[in-house]
Amino acid sequence: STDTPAAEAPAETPDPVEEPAEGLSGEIHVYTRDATSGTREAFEGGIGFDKDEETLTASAVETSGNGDMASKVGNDVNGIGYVSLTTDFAANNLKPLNFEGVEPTIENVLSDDYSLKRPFSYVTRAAGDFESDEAEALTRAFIAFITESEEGLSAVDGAGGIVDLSSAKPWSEVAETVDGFDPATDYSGITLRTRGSTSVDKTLKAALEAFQAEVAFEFNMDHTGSGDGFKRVLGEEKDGANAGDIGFASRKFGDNETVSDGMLSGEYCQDAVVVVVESSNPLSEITQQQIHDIIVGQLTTWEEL
Amino acid sequence: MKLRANLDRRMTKIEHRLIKMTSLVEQSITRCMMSLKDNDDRLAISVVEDDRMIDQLEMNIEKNCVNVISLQQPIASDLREITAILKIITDLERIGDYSVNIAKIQISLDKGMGEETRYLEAMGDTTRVMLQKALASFIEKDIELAREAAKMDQQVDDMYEEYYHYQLERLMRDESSTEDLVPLLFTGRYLERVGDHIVNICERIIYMVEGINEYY
Amino acid sequence: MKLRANLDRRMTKIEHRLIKMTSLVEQSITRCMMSLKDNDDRLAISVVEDDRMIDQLEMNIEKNCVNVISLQQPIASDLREITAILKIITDLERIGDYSVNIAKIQISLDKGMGEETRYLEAMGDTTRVMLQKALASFIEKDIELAREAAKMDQQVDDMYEEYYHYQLERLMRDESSTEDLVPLLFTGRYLERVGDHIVNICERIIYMVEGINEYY
Amino acid sequence: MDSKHHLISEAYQRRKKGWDKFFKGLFWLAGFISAIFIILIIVFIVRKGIGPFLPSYPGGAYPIGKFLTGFQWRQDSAIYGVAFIVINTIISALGALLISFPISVLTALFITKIAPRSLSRIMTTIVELLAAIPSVVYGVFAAGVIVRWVDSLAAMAGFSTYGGNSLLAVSILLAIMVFPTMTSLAIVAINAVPRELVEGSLALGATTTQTNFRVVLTSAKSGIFAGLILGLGRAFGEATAVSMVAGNSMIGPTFNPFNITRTLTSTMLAGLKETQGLDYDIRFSVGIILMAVILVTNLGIHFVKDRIGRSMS
Amino acid sequence: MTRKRRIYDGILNALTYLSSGIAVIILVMVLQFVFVRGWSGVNFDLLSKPYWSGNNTIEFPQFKTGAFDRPDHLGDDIAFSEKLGIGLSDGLDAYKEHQVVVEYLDPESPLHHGVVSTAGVDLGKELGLSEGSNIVNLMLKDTDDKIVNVGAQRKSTAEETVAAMDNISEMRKIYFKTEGGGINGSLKATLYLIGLSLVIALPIGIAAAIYLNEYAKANRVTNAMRSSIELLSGVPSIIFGLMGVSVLFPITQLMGIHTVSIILGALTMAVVLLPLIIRQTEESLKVVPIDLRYASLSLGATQTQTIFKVILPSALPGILTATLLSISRIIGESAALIYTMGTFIADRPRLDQGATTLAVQIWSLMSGEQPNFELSSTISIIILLIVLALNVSVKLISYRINKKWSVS
Amino acid sequence: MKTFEIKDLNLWYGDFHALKDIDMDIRNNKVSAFIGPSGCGKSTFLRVLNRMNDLIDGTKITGQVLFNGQEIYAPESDVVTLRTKVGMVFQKPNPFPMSVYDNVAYGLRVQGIKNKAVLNDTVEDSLKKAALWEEVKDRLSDNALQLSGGQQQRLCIARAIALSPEVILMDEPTSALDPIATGKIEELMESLKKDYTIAIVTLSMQQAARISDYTAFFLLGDLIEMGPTREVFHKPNDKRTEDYITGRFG
Amino acid sequence: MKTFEIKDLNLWYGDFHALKDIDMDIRNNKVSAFIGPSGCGKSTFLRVLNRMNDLIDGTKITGQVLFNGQEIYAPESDVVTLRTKVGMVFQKPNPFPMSVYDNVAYGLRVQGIKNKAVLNDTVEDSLKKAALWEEVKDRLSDNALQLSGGQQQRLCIARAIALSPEVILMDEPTSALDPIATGKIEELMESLKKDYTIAIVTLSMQQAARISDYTAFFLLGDLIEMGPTREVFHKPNDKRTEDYITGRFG
Ligand SMILES: Nc1ncnc2c1ncn2[C@@H]1O[C@H](COP(=O)(O)OP(=O)(O)OP(=O)(O)O)[C@@H](O)[C@H]1O
Ligand SMILES: Nc1ncnc2c1ncn2[C@@H]1O[C@H](COP(=O)(O)OP(=O)(O)OP(=O)(O)O)[C@@H](O)[C@H]1O
Ligand SMILES: [Mg+2]
Ligand SMILES: [Mg+2]
Ligand SMILES: O=P([O-])([O-])[O-]
Repeated sequence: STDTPAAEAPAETPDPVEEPAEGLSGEIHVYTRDATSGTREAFEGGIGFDKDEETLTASAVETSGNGDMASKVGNDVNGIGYVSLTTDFAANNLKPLNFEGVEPTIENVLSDDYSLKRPFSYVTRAAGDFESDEAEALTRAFIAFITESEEGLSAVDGAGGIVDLSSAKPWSEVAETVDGFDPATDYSGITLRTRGSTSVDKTLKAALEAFQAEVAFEFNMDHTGSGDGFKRVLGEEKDGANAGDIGFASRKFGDNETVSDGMLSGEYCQDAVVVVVESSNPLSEITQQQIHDIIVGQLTTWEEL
Repeated sequence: MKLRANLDRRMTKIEHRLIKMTSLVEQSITRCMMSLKDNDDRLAISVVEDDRMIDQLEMNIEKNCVNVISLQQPIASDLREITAILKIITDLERIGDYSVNIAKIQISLDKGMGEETRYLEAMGDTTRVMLQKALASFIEKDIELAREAAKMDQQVDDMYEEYYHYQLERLMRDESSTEDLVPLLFTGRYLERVGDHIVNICERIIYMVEGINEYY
Repeated sequence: MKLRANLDRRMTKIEHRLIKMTSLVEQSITRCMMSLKDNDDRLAISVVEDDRMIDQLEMNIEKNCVNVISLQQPIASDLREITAILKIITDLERIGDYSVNIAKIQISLDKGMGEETRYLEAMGDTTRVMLQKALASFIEKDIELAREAAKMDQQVDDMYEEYYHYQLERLMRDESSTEDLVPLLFTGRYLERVGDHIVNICERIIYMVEGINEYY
Repeated sequence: MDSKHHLISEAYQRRKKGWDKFFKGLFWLAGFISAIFIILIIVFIVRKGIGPFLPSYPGGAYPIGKFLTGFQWRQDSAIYGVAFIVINTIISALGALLISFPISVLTALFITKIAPRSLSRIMTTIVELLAAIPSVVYGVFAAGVIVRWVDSLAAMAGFSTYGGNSLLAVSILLAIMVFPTMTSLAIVAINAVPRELVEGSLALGATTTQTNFRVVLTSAKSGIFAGLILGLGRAFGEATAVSMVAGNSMIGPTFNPFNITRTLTSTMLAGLKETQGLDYDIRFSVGIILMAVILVTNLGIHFVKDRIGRSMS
Repeated sequence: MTRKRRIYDGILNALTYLSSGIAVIILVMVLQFVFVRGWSGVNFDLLSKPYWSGNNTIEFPQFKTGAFDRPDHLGDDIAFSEKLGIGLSDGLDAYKEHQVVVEYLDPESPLHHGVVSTAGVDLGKELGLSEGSNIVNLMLKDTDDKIVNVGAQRKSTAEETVAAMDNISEMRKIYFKTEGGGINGSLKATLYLIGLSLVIALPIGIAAAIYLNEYAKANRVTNAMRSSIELLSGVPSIIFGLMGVSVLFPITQLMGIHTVSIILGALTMAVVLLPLIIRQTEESLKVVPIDLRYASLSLGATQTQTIFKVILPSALPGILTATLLSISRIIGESAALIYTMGTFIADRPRLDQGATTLAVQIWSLMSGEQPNFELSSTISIIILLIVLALNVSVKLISYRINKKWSVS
Repeated sequence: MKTFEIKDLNLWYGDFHALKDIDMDIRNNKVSAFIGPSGCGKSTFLRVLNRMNDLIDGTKITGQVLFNGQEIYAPESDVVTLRTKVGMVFQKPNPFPMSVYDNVAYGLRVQGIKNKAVLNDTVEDSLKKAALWEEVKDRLSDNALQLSGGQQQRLCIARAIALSPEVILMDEPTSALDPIATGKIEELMESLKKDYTIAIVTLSMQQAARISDYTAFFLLGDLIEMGPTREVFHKPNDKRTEDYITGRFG
Repeated sequence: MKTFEIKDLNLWYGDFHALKDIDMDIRNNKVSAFIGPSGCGKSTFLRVLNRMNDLIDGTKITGQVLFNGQEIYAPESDVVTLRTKVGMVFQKPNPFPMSVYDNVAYGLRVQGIKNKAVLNDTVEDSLKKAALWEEVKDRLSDNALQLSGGQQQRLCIARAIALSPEVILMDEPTSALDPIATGKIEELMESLKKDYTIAIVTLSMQQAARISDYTAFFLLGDLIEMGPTREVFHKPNDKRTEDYITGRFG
């Protein structure tokens, strides 16, 4: 072949060949996340998919992360998938669909109009189980930073997280309330290790960086999925090679995840899960029933939609 | 490594020529003795003339032997055979020469042999037998035959001794013509020498087969 | 490839022995002629006895030559020299034998030579000169000398012819004793043969140097 | 004879022998360490990989029969059937070789025998460069370019693809990735063909091309097959790049080249998300299967090679 | 030669040309792919720049606005604040997130004279805004005494930010990020990994090769050893990754390292490299003629002397090749390292902590939230350049060695 | 009578003048041996005769090489055809890694001959001529590399014979063989010269002496002398030849 | 008089009986040549003499090998020392890829001799004995591999000589060399036998004939006969020897 698609970035330029006319036809390609994904759990919960009764369509493509999902769906005219609201739709050639007639926006999420949402939860190691007291204090301080401080909340907000900024206080005030944290201490040798959900990546990174602007320290983000959030902090793997100080999940922690053992736990923001299709897809709306049927494999072609 | 086929071919050729040469020499002796006996000058002349063939054969065989040595690098039995042959042909050639000498004597004789016939004939016969045995021993690589032949030389020597004195006596008695007696004396001497040369040949054959020198 | 050092060493040894043998043979001739002239039986006996040395040298040289052929695989000039030597030594040995024969004749003679001295001495001297020239030509690889020597044989032959008739006449005249005349006749014959053998030697030397056969 | 033996000291001799023993031990130890790893790997992976099938496994044993013969891989429903993955893996690897093998061999032939020297040097460098490109780069390339080719191809053929993520994309990717390996081994093998053989053929009135195809390739076949085996190994074992375009289907086997697929390695890499539990341990089981597949196919190729070798001779 | 033969030959030849052509096309496409996306990013800074931006907050104890003229050379897309003497533009960071980039800062600008307000050792030190930085959040009081926050975090454009600046009455603080997106850390980590892996693998590998080639008797134990090592070379790297975290991690734990680390990566890579080094070394040991060994032994040398004095020097080119091949292998490896060194890009890699090599950084970038083709491609180009340099140096060195010690 | 007539041949490898003004005739159904010290150009000369030197870059040739009266270096001359008429056997036995049968059939097959009967006949015939038939007739489908060195070399000769060449060139054909195998090859050559013209390069003077009819002595690219082997080994015309063959050289 | 006395020697490679009941004496300051067809055990026997076969797995030896009256296979016998006294030269010239000087000095150095003067003297002396000094005295620091094949082989001999061995074993030392280089080596051997006992394996009967004082003929692991070379080549005692040397074999 002599035409050079190599020259084109898939993420930037939609394939001109596949100009879908009115009423896309053909098979629907379902993209999903791996079984431990918090996004998947939130999504499946939100569309009324009963994990114990129903099974996902066998022809679904399993993607390895939020980014992978975004880029894959963005490359497949027939694809349908779901991503975090924080995702850059345009860059990935994606079109977010209105769910049950509601547009996925921060406002709609905050106002509870948009129902396909989930919290970003965190849990820290148990008190006294940190590598050092400084690490423990720093962890407290960071949690305070992203949950209470104006700086932290706006960083999360800036990165697409849905937060309520109204009750935020300046970091300088918040800092004083944190147990054991002393701004005069040198934390620059401490590494804060965050683990768990990949969906929190973006908001968390913004928050960590913003926190670095307030307190000099190091961080290490090794995120593989919500399932690991608890495990690597309080679970079996808490002393393993990938142990962390704070674990995150893009959902509520489950019953078997005893977050009460942790020093701190809670939620730092909300996120919406957005059903997406490739940008040239004429579809712009989807109902819970439709997406449910697609997911379980009852609806397999666009024509049927 | 020898190129056997080639070497064998050349060796066989040489052997055949040697056998041919030997029988030519034997014929030479027979014929010169016969010419002497029958006072047959024409036969004697043929002996002299045929000696050219013997000489050429000698040269030919010698050349072939040298070629084999230089081109085939024979060793062990092959080399022994070649060197033996190289020597044998000189002896054969000498025997041929003696036949010629005898034939020439016959030609120079005014009349045929007289009394000496029995001596010379006996000597001639003995040497012929010796030569035949030597030839057979060469062909058969049978050193016993060679030894027998070599031992027969004693008879020839004895006969010559006898003949010499007999002839000397005749000379002294001045029987018949001295011109004839002296050549005939030489004839005896020649035959004796022929015997010696055949002994040489036998020694060579023994050496060729056994790798050791025996002297008779 | 030849192992030159070794081959050269062995060749030189052979050459030295050959020279030694030649001078022994020359001595033999000289001494037998002298013994004849001086009627010196003791000298003659020494000639007969010393012939053993010549014979042994011949065997030794021959063995050495065969060894060189089998162990050093000589070719070209080396091989020509070896084969030439192999032939030369038979001739030398024969010359030695003739000297012995002459010496034996001297011993057998009742009294010394008579008139024939001039003939025989001349012949003896000529053959000695021939042999000396032949030796020189071998040492110098000078074929002109060899040719000269070979040509001198004609003189010997002529002298013999003359001598033969002279002696035959004496025999017929029944001068002195036949017992002595006949052996002395043989002596002439022997010297003539010595000349022939020297011619052979010269031919070999020419062959050795030139690689071609010339016949005289 | 002036002997040097008096200069040789006894003490030195003893010391020399002492060192000899010491180093021998050291070398042995290194050999032992190197050899023991495979055993460690096997023991550990087998131990971990067998674990899920043992009754003692926390949460109950996973039926090994189902694992080995299953045609579904669904973490969400805890169904782990590896049979179709094995088939898919083999199909994709063989597909890769089908594309790559002839091209590699012909390229190697071109480089060694046909191209002028300067061009052949350039080509060699190109092959070496291709060999040195990290697999992630190929992955990036595949995710960016190959998928689009496949997609267009599928469109022409009237199929729709998952954005090009497909069996075919995996095969093409692997074909590209094994190409330099196989080519350079083929080059080595062809270069090792004695010059005498080439001259022998030319001297019999064969043309250069006949010589190349009839003698050079035949003589180099064992080296070429070694390259094939190595390439196959790489095709089976490649993980990061493959997982970028495989699509990780949950069922199979897939025979449609435009359909998504799942390979053993992509399965293992997908398990990266996990650090504990059945999902984690089962990738050791997949690891065992992967090793077994590699082993069996190697043996298979050896067998085929022997057969070909014999029928050729 | 018949016509038929000629045509047939021609077809076969054409096939080889075609195949080679395909190889060239593939390389060209791969190169084009990475170059088109990555070439613009290639520069020396990249090698020295960290991946993560520095995050700083500065305050301005004595703050005075001034009056600055917009310099002529500033492009139209740059907004200029006449009060603060700063030119800003809109940009994208390594994650394709919006940035407000400082393009120009007047030498006299008051923004040069800030002090660090980040808690830590640098607290209170002088630090000014610098060109290339990204203003994440700028807090100021406007002329209405209202607190205003502008900057990238607030999704303000450069235009909006400048507007706020020009309306300033009091500067509170600026949170800015220095430039990031570099590969300095990964480059260092790669070098550390190469060094450490080789330090571990080369001696063991060479010694093992010596054992197998020089000492091992042909018995079952040796055969087992040999096939073990042979087998090891057929193990896919992903399995090595598993092995690393399961078999070797306990070893690093003994050293007091409880996370994935460069050491763990190096140990794993050492195992990966062992068969390669052993094979390559053995290859070059085999080429050393057996006669040389005999010669040495027959001169009364011990085997050890023979090995060190004769065999190893002769095998040196092969060992060098093994080393360079190993380096290439390390540079290209990803699967095994993802498991053993993690995927977190560390700017100041330490042996006892996780880090990414260049290849893993690509993987990390590609499998992150937003695949970053550009930076990945740039890193790919750099990897290719390194590989090319290695390739050339191997050739040069072996050419040199061959020229000097050619055994023919 | 003359299979090859070489006139005023010069050959350069780049700047190196490897063959100088060679004039030589190679006679029909004779064995011609080329001797001389290492590097004197024997092999080069041999390879001139079937244009094997064409394969080496930078070779330049001037002069005439007539094969049956035809100039083989003429532009219209077809090298492939030439090589079917001028067979070659090399120093190291170089059978192809195929079956014995395929080795012998190779030359015919590349000529496009596929007829099974013809192939079978030729293979048998060639192997017989190469004195190998008895030893391999039950192993025709074995890999040729399983044969012993001497057998391999005879196979290579059979392979050359299969094309019914007029000339067989041999470059040190026995130098890799032991004395017994050498003996067999020499005998084979002896028997082949009935039907073929043979030119052989050999380092062993003895071998040249044993097997050849004509011997040519080369020195530093010059043809010093050529003549009947008997004469060359008996009484060479040139001092240098004499020195070389008697080991006085160097 | 006898450097080596070998009594009832048997050697097995695994199950293969390579040397059978060998009795042999190797005499002082003589050249003993071992001849026989390929695979008859010549090299094996040679390597028995400096225990080079120790290096081969699965070799079993019975019988006695006395070197100057000492059993070399006795447990207390020191093989390293033995090898300094019994030097060896191989078929292919195998200089170490080091300088000429280092090659010759190697043997001494591995014995721990570092004295520069001693080394210098020995190097010069050995090279002189090996008839190489004149050719290399200005190139002592050149790589030995730059020497010609014949020079390399002489260098290997010099290297062996440097240790002042009593015996020099040579396994086909000229089979990789051209005739001229061979001639030089043979002459060297000739001159060395004054000082050393030499045992040589050769495939060339002519060579054995030319250079050796004693010749031993091996066949299938048996020592068929050993005797003065002259006799062996003139009139071998055994028919098999005769057949072999005259080419009637096989
Ligand atoms: N391809 C080549 N390029 C340059 N020079 C060459 C080439 N082939 C041979 N020569 C040189 O040409 C000369 C003759 O070489 P050739 O191979 O013909 O020698 P030879 O007589 O066959 O020697 P040998 O007995 O060693 O085989 C030698 O000096 C050699 O170095
Ligand atoms: N390491 C070994 N293992 C098994 N058999 C061996 C070994 N080395 C040699 N042999 C066998 O022992 C026999 C004698 O071998 P050796 O090398 O001594 O023969 P040779 O007479 O030197 O032959 P050549 O002339 O070919 O060098 C041969 O049959 C050979 O196959
Ligand atoms: Mg040659
Ligand atoms: Mg041997
Ligand atoms: O879907 P996640 O678990 O990666 O947030």
